[in-house]
Amino acid sequence: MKNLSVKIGDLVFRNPILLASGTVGYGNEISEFTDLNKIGGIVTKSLSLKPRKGNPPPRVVETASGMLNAIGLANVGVEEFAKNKIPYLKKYDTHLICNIAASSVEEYVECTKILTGEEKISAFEINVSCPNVKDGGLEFGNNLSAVAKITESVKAVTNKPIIIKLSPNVAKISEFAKVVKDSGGDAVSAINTLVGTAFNIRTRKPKLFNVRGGLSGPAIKPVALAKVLEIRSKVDIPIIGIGGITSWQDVIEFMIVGATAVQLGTINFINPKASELMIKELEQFLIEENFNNISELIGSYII
Amino acid sequence: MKNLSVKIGDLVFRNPILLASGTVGYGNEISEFTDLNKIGGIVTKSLSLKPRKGNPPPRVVETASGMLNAIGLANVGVEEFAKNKIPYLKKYDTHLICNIAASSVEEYVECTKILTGEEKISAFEINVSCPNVKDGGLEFGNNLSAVAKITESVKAVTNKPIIIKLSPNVAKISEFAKVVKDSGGDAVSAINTLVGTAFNIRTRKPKLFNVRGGLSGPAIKPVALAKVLEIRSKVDIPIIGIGGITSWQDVIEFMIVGATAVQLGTINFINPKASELMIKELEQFLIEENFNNISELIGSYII
Amino acid sequence: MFITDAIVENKTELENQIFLLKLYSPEISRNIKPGQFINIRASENNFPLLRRPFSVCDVEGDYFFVMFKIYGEGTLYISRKQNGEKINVLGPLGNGFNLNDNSKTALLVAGGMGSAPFSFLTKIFSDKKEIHTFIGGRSSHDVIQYGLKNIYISTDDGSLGFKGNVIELLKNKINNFDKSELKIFACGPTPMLKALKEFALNEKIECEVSTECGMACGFGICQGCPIQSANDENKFLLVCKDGPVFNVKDIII
Amino acid sequence: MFITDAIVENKTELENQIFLLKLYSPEISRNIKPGQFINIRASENNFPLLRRPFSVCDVEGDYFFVMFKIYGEGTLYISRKQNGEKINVLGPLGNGFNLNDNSKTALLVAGGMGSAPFSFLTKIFSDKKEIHTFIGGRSSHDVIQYGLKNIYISTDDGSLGFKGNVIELLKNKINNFDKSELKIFACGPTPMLKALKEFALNEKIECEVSTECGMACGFGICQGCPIQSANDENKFLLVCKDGPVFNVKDIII
Ligand SMILES: Cc1cc2nc3c(=O)[nH]c(=O)nc-3n(C[C@H](O)[C@H](O)[C@H](O)COP(=O)(O)OP(=O)(O)OC[C@H]3O[C@@H](n4cnc5c(N)ncnc54)[C@H](O)[C@@H]3O)c2cc1C
Ligand SMILES: Cc1cc2nc3c(=O)[nH]c(=O)nc-3n(C[C@H](O)[C@H](O)[C@H](O)COP(=O)(O)OP(=O)(O)OC[C@H]3O[C@@H](n4cnc5c(N)ncnc54)[C@H](O)[C@@H]3O)c2cc1C
Ligand SMILES: Cc1cc2nc3c(=O)[nH]c(=O)nc-3n(C[C@H](O)[C@H](O)[C@H](O)COP(=O)(O)O)c2cc1C
Ligand SMILES: Cc1cc2nc3c(=O)[nH]c(=O)nc-3n(C[C@H](O)[C@H](O)[C@H](O)COP(=O)(O)O)c2cc1C
Ligand code: FES
Ligand code: FES
Repeated sequence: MKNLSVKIGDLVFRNPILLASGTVGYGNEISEFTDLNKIGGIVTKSLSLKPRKGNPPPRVVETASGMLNAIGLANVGVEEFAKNKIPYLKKYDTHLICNIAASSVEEYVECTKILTGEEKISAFEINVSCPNVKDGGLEFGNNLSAVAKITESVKAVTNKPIIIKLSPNVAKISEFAKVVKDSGGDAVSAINTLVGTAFNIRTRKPKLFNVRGGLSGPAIKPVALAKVLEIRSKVDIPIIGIGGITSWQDVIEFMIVGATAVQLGTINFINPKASELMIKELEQFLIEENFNNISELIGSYII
Repeated sequence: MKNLSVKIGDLVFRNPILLASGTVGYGNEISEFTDLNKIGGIVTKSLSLKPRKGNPPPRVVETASGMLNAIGLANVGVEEFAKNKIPYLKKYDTHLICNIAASSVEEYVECTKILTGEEKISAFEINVSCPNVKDGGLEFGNNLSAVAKITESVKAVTNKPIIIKLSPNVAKISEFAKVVKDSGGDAVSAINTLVGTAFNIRTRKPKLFNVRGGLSGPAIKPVALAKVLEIRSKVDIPIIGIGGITSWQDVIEFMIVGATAVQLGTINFINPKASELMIKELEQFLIEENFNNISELIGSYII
Repeated sequence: MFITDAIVENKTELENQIFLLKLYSPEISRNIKPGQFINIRASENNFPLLRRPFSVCDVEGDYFFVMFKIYGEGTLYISRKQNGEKINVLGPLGNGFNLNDNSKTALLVAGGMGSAPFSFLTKIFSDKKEIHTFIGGRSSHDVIQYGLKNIYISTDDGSLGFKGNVIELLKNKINNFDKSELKIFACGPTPMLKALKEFALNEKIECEVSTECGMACGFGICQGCPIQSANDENKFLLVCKDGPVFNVKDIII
Repeated sequence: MFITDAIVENKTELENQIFLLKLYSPEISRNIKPGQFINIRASENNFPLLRRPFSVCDVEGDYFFVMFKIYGEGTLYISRKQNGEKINVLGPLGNGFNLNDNSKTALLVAGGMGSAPFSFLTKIFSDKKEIHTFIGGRSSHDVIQYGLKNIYISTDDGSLGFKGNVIELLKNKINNFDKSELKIFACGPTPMLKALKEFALNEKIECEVSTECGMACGFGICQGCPIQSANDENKFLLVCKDGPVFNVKDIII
């Protein structure tokens, strides 16, 4: 039996496969396809203090091997989440990571405070990088001292691990990872979506109501791998790799460049069984390549 | 007859289609497929003061709807270029734009000085953004004052238009475009490649000798469009749009978000006739949509 | 919901660029209802990346039908599938038409490819209700009558039937029917649904419409397909999960 | 150089996952020489994005042949092409084998799919030279003898012919030939070419090798395919343009 488990701080994940924020809602629909008990964990859609309606349509558009989304952080808000979504998720023996988005440091803190008492929540992932909200999202993700402030402030109100989800739309992502580490953050997630757009050439209007959206899917995998590698080679902090993963091979590739765990995003829309299916194949790979623990792969690149 | 010509400063291009640096060498091979007399212009492979051998293989690898390259600026050097490449290009009635890469401000200046006397050269495109050279490339592209310095210094030694080719690997590309404008630059090209990587999961080695490379091709088009739109909406400077163009529709899309002209890169490898073939279709589009001049499309987005 | 490889049993080109696919899949065929849809993976690779949604057009035992028009890359690829090939489908998705109302007469109103879901609905309603079908198209080539009955046709160019749009045609004919016993079921482009909503509300005729929206997932996890609720200003409904069929009263078109 | 749609005339699976395609294209067939290659577009869309390079395996009038093994996505797609379908090809590319030397005997040395270019070379050399062909494979399934003659076989697992690698086999047999009249033509994986180079230089036998390298364009515009020149430390040659066939003396393998 090969050991697929990985650790981030004191959290032990049964395998490195998590489901990414915004691509599985609050878990109920995807659980019809994937047995959540079999995967490492699930990250919620970004939650804000108050429910958010999100952007008008069109919110999604396909691009070459990718898609743009401008959902606008549509979510039920932390209270409704605690009341009506957590009970369902409690049925599953999997790590629940709560992703939080906010437009001020205070709002991040308040959301965390409200939720930190929930036993089911294993960790918080702080989204400082959503490019779709005009009132803050991108600004925080691009500002080192804002990221430091958010990390510290949120750490101060919870004992649960804090994972900061970094924006790729910066020149040096490792500087942000360093700030997270120095501010007491437990891990970073990399990457969120790249800023992109698309226009209809006949109407000359944007294909997204919000004009700009976030690019995800296989198209961005090379960029995501480079960001993970950059962080890994410069900062000693656990990394959750995200971006364009569609196969077990991609999972391995992310781990090799330095990810301790990974999150699957866009692939869930195409094959909501993907996460569960990868697990067997990961084990097979360990057998073929003679590893006992998948964690041996983390940052095992040979340059 | 529809008018496909566009202007950047005093330069008139017969149509907005140029061929991008590093994807057509010095024009001789591609001229077997595309009549260079029919297109707007051709940008040379980045030239440095001395010839550069470039990186060992592997230099290229395919990714989802894209490719990574780490050529390492292999080029013949400015002198050999002037002596042996320009004479061939003189046969064509098309704009020759010389792309220059260097590892110091002085080297940029010297290259420009050496070439500025060549009548055939219509403009210089200054590559401050090649991510593949360790001794400077990326640093310049990420540093506002370096970009200012380079622009000014190069402008000082030539009367030809100076186009600065911007790196997309920055948080706010429009800040760089602004600096170019303020330093006397005539136009910007956007974008160069995104930093990316890929690893072989069996050997755990990078698929590129240089580890990191530049991502190009359709995968990056949404990012490139967003960068062009960002510049267009913040800075009043002509933009040459680049990134993932494979069809005439893509050309129109770039013009709508603000590009005055475009460059074709990766598509030349797949269909070296692409540039010439697009021209007829652009004209057809103008007829269908009732434009007389293609330049009416520039920045014509409706938001 | 199932993810399954359906097998192409037959492919017919009904009109230029409009295809009818007969697909073998007991899971889908035995569980899907009129107005529900399936999400098709057009290729095995990243191009096209996302699935493409299609209404179920008809069901015969273990077979279901999809009727579609070539629109872009995805539909082009699907149109090239040969008999015996597999097509990966996810479904049944969404909520179909309400099959349990007690109206006596159903008016089916379709614009263009909007006729796709009505063959199946016609079959299910046949022994319960009187059915009349209104189809509008730009020209005669857009009017697909497959599996429909008591058909009234309009075309924008007048090449077939009434010259004008299908809502105009419906207005012309509405007095032929006893309004108190009527219900309208509609599917088509947004401007048509908009005009229809106004008409139905004015005339106080019950009306369900099948809506469309760009989708990424098709089953409620991406939040990509919002439609404004008519009952709560602060709420978007999801076309894929709360729809695609809605009572016109519940949405703002 | 042409960019043209070649038409699939015939497809044969020679071994499991190894195919021979017969393609109609007068432009390519009438202009290509042994050792040259063509660059194939595996699909019309962005996936796979780049063309895939293949040696010309043989030519018959207006037809040329490509022999390939399924390796990844690109070769998989090409293997699915049906008779009558078009395949977009760009070529002829690169420099082939030197056909004008005056050696009396040609030893063709192939590793795995490296036998691909030798059917055509055999045909061209047949009336000029004596030909002997050495083929190595991991097992008998990797040994393709299509269009070759006077064949000596090695397999790593001993399932066919000599147990060992093809260079060992060549060394065993070399004394059967008059070295002064010999020339070696080789194609195969880099380690094989490396061993062969050493052998050929030691034995002072003229030797040309067909090399491989990841490519983006195939015709000299991307600089993606360097190979170290043996004559100038500061120079890379391009496999696609200066090669793929080189005299072993000119390159560092
Ligand atoms: C619930 C539902 C049921 C549908 N049923 C049918 C049907 O029975 N027959 C039929 O011909 N068409 C139907 N459509 C429309 C069909 O999904 C689109 O024509 C198809 O997705 C176009 O894909 P493409 O790749 O050919 O076009 P592309 O232009 O390449 O697609 C581009 C993108 O736009 C989206 N898109 C394009 N057109 C539409 C559209 N009209 N509605 C929603 N998204 C669109 C696609 O999802 C895709 O991501 C239905 C759509 C929905 C939402
Ligand atoms: C000059 C030349 C002639 C060739 N002739 C033949 C032939 O006659 N028969 C044959 O079976 N194969 C031949 N090959 C190898 C063939 O090009 C590869 O097997 C093919 O490109 C693999 O593509 P794929 O999409 O199936 O694999 P993928 O793994 O999807 O390809 C990945 C990438 O790696 C590159 N690549 C993978 N393998 C090779 C390789 N061995 N050499 C160069 N690039 C590679 C491809 O260009 C592609 O970009 C030749 C290669 C070259 C350079
Ligand atoms: C439709 C959609 C919605 C998303 N919503 C969120 C979100 O609410 N919060 C967040 O942190 N990331 C969000 N993301 C980003 C993903 O979590 C992930 O970082 C990104 O999609 C890259 O991974 P992928 O390429 O595997 O999709 C969203 C992505 C998509 C496609
Ligand atoms: C193989 C290759 C080599 C390149 N070399 C250069 C270069 O020397 N100088 C430069 O400014 N850009 C270079 N580029 C970047 C292109 O000019 C262009 O900016 C980029 O490829 C994006 O366009 P595309 O997606 O159309 O390829 C190179 C790109 C490729 C693919
Ligand atoms: S399409 Fe994803 S939620 Fe409706
Ligand atoms: S493959 Fe492009 S130069 Fe050789």
